[in-house]
Amino acid sequence: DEQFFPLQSYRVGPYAAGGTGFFGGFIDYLNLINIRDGGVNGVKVTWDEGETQYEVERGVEVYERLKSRPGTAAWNPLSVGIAYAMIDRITKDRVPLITINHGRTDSTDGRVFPYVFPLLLNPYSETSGMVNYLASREGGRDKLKGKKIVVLYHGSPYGKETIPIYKLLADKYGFSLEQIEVPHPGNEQQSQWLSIRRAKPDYVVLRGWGVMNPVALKTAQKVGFPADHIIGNVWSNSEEDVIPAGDAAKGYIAITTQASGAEYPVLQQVIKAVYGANKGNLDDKKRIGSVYHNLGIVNGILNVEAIRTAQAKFGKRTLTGDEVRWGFEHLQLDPARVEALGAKGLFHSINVTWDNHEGDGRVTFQQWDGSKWKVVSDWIAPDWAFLRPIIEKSSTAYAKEHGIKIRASGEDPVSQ
Amino acid sequence: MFDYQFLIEVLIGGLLSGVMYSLVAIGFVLIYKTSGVLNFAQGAMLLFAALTFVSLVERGTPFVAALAATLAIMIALGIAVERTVLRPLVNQPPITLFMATLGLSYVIEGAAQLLWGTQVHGLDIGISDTPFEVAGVLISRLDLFAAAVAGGLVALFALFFRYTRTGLSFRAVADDQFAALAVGLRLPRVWGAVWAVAGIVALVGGLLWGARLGVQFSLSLVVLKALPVLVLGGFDSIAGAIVGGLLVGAIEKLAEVYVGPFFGGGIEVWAAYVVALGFLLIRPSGLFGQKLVERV
Amino acid sequence: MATGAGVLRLEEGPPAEPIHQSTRERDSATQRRTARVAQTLASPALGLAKISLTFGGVAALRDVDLEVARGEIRAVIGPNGAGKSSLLNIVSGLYRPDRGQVQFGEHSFDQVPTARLAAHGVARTFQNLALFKGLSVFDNVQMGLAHRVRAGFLRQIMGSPLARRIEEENRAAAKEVIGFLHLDDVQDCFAGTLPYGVQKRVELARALVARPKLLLLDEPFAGVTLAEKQELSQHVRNARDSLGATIVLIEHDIGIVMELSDRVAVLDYGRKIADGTPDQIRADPAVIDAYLGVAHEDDTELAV
Amino acid sequence: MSDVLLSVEGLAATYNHAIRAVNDVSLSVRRGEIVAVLGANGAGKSTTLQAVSALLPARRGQVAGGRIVFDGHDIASASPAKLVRAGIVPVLEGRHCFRSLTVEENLITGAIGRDAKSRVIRSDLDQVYELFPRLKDHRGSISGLTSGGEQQMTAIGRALMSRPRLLVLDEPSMGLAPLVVQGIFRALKQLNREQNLSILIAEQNSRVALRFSDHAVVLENGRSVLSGASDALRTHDDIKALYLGGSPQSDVGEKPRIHAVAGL
Amino acid sequence: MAHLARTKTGRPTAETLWIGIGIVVAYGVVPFAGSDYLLDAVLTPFLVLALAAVGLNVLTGYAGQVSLGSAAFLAVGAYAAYNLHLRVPGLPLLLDLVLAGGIAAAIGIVFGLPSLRLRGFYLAVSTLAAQFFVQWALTKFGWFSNDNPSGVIDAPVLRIGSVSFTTAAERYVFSLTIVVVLTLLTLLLLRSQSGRNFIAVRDHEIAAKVVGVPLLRTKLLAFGMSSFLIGVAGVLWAFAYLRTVEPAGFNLDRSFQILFIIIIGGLASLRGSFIGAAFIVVFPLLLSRIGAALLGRVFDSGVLEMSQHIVIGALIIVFLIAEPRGLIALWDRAWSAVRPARRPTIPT
Ligand SMILES: Nc1ncnc2c1ncn2[C@@H]1O[C@H](COP(=O)(O)OP(=O)(O)OP(=O)(O)O)[C@@H](O)[C@H]1O
Ligand SMILES: Nc1ncnc2c1ncn2[C@@H]1O[C@H](COP(=O)(O)OP(=O)(O)OP(=O)(O)O)[C@@H](O)[C@H]1O
Ligand SMILES: [Mg+2]
Ligand SMILES: [Mg+2]
Repeated sequence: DEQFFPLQSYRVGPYAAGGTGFFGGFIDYLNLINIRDGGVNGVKVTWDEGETQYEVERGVEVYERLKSRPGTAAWNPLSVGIAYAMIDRITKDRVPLITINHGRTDSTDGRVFPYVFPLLLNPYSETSGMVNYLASREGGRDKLKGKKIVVLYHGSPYGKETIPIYKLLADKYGFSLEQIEVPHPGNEQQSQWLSIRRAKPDYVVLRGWGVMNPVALKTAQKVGFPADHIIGNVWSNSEEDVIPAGDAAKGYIAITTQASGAEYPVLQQVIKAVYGANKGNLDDKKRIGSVYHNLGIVNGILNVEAIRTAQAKFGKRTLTGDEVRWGFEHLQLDPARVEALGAKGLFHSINVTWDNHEGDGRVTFQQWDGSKWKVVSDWIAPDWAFLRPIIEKSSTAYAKEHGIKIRASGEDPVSQ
Repeated sequence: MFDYQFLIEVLIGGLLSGVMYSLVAIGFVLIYKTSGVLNFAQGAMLLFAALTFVSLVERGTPFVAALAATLAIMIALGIAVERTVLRPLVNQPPITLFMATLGLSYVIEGAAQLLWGTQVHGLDIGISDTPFEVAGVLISRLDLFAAAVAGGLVALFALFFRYTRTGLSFRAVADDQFAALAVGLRLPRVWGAVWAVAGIVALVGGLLWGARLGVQFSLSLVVLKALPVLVLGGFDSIAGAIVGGLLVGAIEKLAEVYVGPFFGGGIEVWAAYVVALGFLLIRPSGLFGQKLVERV
Repeated sequence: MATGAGVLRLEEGPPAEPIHQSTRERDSATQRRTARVAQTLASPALGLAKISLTFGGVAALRDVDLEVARGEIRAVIGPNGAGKSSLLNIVSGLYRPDRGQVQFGEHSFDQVPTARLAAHGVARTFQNLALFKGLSVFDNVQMGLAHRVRAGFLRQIMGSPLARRIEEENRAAAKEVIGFLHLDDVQDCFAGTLPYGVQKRVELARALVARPKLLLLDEPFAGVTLAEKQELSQHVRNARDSLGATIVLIEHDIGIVMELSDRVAVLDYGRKIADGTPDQIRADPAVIDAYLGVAHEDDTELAV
Repeated sequence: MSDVLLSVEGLAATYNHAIRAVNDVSLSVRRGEIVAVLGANGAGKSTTLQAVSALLPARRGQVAGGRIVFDGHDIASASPAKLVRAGIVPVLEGRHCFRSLTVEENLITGAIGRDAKSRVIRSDLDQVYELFPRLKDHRGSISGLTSGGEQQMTAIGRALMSRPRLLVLDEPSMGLAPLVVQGIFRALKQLNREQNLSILIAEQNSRVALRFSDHAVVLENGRSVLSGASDALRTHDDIKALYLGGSPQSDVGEKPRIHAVAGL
Repeated sequence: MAHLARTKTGRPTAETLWIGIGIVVAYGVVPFAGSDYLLDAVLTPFLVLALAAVGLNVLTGYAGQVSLGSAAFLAVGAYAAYNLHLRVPGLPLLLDLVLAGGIAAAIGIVFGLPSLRLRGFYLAVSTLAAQFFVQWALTKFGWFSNDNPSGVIDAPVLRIGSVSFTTAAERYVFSLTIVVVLTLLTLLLLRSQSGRNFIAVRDHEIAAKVVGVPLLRTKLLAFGMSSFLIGVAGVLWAFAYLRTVEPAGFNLDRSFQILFIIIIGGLASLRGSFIGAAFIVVFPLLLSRIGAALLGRVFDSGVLEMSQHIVIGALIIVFLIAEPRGLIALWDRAWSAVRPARRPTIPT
């Protein structure tokens, strides 16, 4: 028996660094499962890569090409655009779509999006986590009052997605807020940072992407803004974002759902079993344990554990997409289980349910010391209770627009 | 009250970013001047040069040796391009050549990444991007250095084109390749030389931009910043490249800071194009561009 | 003359001036000339008054007056750079004179509106080829009638009766001219690949197809073999005789000019230095000095 | 050393590997000789001349057969630049000036081709200006804006600046005033006599061409069908009829045919 | 439309015959024999890009105005159709399509105005203003995407009257029909006086003006027509192919891709647009399949992709050298070697 993962990877083009890291980590973990455990309960995991260059239509092409392969477990595109183009298709084909750390916020609502899983962190939770971190740095949420925060966002739909939620949080906590756009690709930010300098904010939140991140750090240095008051979001938190900035990045802080570093047991096993057998996916071994690589590893853990969960119910065999969905909807990894998986400290925990497809991931903050990331905070919980109604408002609107019936329970979404 | 200090800061910041655009634009101008074609591979060459250099350095080559090696490679590239692309396409319409440079950019980009990988590299060229303050205005050392380099290049090329016969033959080749052949100009040499020089300019631009952006794929996108510079200054004017660069930089930043807020920001991407367009309607071949010679 | 038969027939209404097909002998031609000249002052087909044109200091034309009578073949000759082409460019509105007026019939212009030129019945050829290289010869010729097509593009696509009728008419006209000018063999070839001489012929066809009232020819016979020159000049003459076209001709082949034209104006350094019948011009010492040289036949004496 | 400077044997040429423009052309130019190429429009004169100057590839044309020998060397694979340095200098049909360069700059480019010193250039320039006073007046004008005849003068002057040994002229008299034509031919004849300049010339103005040249070749449909001393050809009846315009009855409605000549 | 099938002499040509056969196969065989993958991921994008290329060819190939902003008009078409559908209840799909094309045409005309003054690369670079402005506006103003936080739009179900097109084959047939009809209409336009005017303006603007071609109208017609076609292609791209699109999908690369198609296929040749589109869609897929099959075990997908990049770039250069007039000329030459030469008529 085999369980198949079609991979819409991107190893070329502007986002190649992220793609090689993430898919490298994912494949490394799948390899580990096969080598170390002989598969998930004896079911081998297989995969096939299709290069997308991060382009939607190439992603769709790969989808159409690979979708009919038997035993497809789940899709993991790591691209908002591709994910969007797939929502209708995977819903029709009844295979889960995993958008770890990215994707539509409202797809958290499993009642409306039964097959979409923005695992660990959606953009709103990320925003809330950020603000909670700043509050903790200031010594409490009440201390945010009167503070000034600038959000510097990438001029794309991704960048703009959190504009309203930042506004809500600003109103709620009473900090003043300015949101400034950096046009794509973001290789010039002189005017934005001059405006920031004039605004004299306490913090700058960097909601960047690709080349925008190092340029932001460099330009911040040019206008004399301290790096340790710049907080990067989840797509501004990798080594690739800071290394090009050189010294300017020293002290920069970024959010993450998974710590970096190779000291975690699971990574050590990957190094030994996979790289030892010369089956490692990364060309450059120095990148083992980097942010994107670890995200790939965590993504691998979540996918494999979802299969394991589903196998417990449906039997140790090749599962259908719907059965894997069931597995994801019951994916409960508490800290103890995470530790058993050798990932204690790598990520905190997850508890996905049929209606909460994010699974309430916690975030932590890491600081760049010039050569590596160091965790500088506890695992912080976003304000889920505050966010849930907002998400539901959006998802029910979507359901109405598209004529989707809202699920009332975790049963098979189609048979209802 | 209007904040003049800030205005000046924005203006200077804009002018200095503009110089960085000029660095890229010069490469375009050189090639346009000798073949009448917009070389879309300039961005790829920039990436290739910077990537080669940084990879050599990371593999332990001393700075100067890496620089020399990259220089040699860029010259070889220029000559190779002449052999394989330009020579067979002599006397073809500009759009055909334009397309060929697009194909070329595929080849160069692919080769660069294949050779050196897709990782993101930091690049330290020994000039820090830290600011110092002059009358309350922060100025970065790297910017100043870039300005000096751009100025130097422009002066060099301008003198070259004005006072040497090679300059004259460059212009002749761009005008009419068929006639150039007929009078015995050695097109292969002219093109080989120019592409090699464009390669060197790409290296200079690549290093300076790489120091700011990091050496990564996005480096090839800086060409988009150079295009409005070209139309504003004139495709075939070296001086235009620098004046255009300054103008574009200033326009962009002032527009973003003072006009942007009315649109919700982010207008930088097109502001320069729109201004350049408005300007072109008055002078259809840019500030310093050669006017179209056409009579019946 | 035997060749008359092969040239454009008249299809449209009567020409502006009665034509005496029968009187072909030289004397009667001279008579006609005088008659035309007399008529000039009454209503010239084209009048240029005090035209001056400079290009950044270089005076291309200075105070040039020129009158062209209806139905006349009017040659303009002069040394290279004398301003002949510039004159035509002014008449076709491509240059705007610094001073002076251009008069077509009763219309008078500071600058002639080029876009309406064809509609006014003016056609021209160019000194350096100005064909549409990417169109077939047939289509090039048909382009001479572009101004006639008034149907909007939707009607053209849908083939409305009006659009179709015009298209058919234009095709027929083009076909006819192509037949007369012996371009049938090449009518489907791209114009750009043809030999120089043939391209010149296509240009003439493009100008003739519109049956212009005023035809401006800028060195139409350059690069054409001698025999063909004779033939083409017949066509030019017949454009006048059968269509009643008025023709302004610039040409350096002085033999042709003298044979073909009713009156000749001579420009030198932008000034008109002589104006008169071919015989007068041939004898004018100023013209000989500036332009013709001693041997004005083609048999240039080369033995020095 | 043979006294044949250029010989073309059985030349065949195509465009785009498809359209055959020249089938079988043979001609030769001796040192110090002037050879005229005559033929109707489309006979293949320009193609032949461009083949001699190695310019066909730039127009996507190819030499498909035959040999071209210059000064004892087969020049089939030589580059145009090399040929110019060897002394074959073309004046192209349709002028082809560098439009945006001034007249004087155009002339100077002719000298760059042979890597001349500036002093030599100066004196050569003066000679060209002497031949074409009109150009002197317009030395600073953008050549693309000058009159047709001025451009033609510029093109010829530019070629002379290269100090050719074999000047290849494609319709040099086109668009030039009679006086200027006389002047040019006189000057070329003089160069021919004094400096032993050889000339290959295609010319529609056959009377002038036959008077001017020592030898002539007649092309028809891409073949050389007749050749001989110009004096002899001048009195040849068919040549008279077709190229000198002397025939009284020829129906101009018919396209000129030269089969009768070919049969001779 | 009967006059389409005839040449000047009134006889149907071999070419018409081939087109006829092609259409019969495209309708009669492909939808039944093709797999979903072939229909959805290869043929539909091929058709849509071919239509866009036909549009750009009208402007660049025929009328000689180089544009680098085609993707902008794709985007305008897509977003216009989406908004019309959303905001005008009950609007029939075909009308929606035409209106969206019309809006693209209107915007195209606005951005075409500079063409009256600008030439060559100056104009080309100026069209980038359209490219960046449109993309910016679509991202900036949430209204265009019905305030979707990600700027993404979802396509409605394609429905004409009571017939709906939901399967891959149905969507393919829908696209095919639109593309065929519009291509034929374009062909008619190009064979009419307007088509000749385009070429005249391209080849010699002054001469065109002298013979009475209305320059302003002709250029704007070219911009309008071209943007209309590209706009409709944009609708198909969004509604029939991807079914959800974001503004980032219409970036400069897409514009270049379309320009690529027409130059590689052959400027001023509609057949060339199709051949070029086939090349650009199919060839990379083929290459990556072959690469993966042969070398997939040895190299990772990144290396393969990069090598493909190089191969495609090199091929483009090789093709241009072999025949600067594009694949279609290469094809015609090969064809005429087999069959006796045809004289060129108006190139299509
Ligand atoms: N670039 C080209 N592509 C295709 N065919 C061409 C090309 N140039 C010339 N030809 C063809 O080659 C043949 C010979 O042309 P060529 O120009 O050599 O004639 P020519 O004798 O110089 O005529 P002319 O006296 O009119 O200048 C003609 O049939 C012409 O159509
Ligand atoms: N657009 C222009 N810009 C600058 N100078 C011009 C322009 N047009 C013409 N001239 C100049 O005006 C003068 C007259 O040129 P024109 O072309 O009218 O001469 P021409 O009589 O036709 O000569 P040819 O017999 O050589 O064709 C020339 O000296 C030319 O350089
Ligand atoms: Mg003239
Ligand atoms: Mg010729």
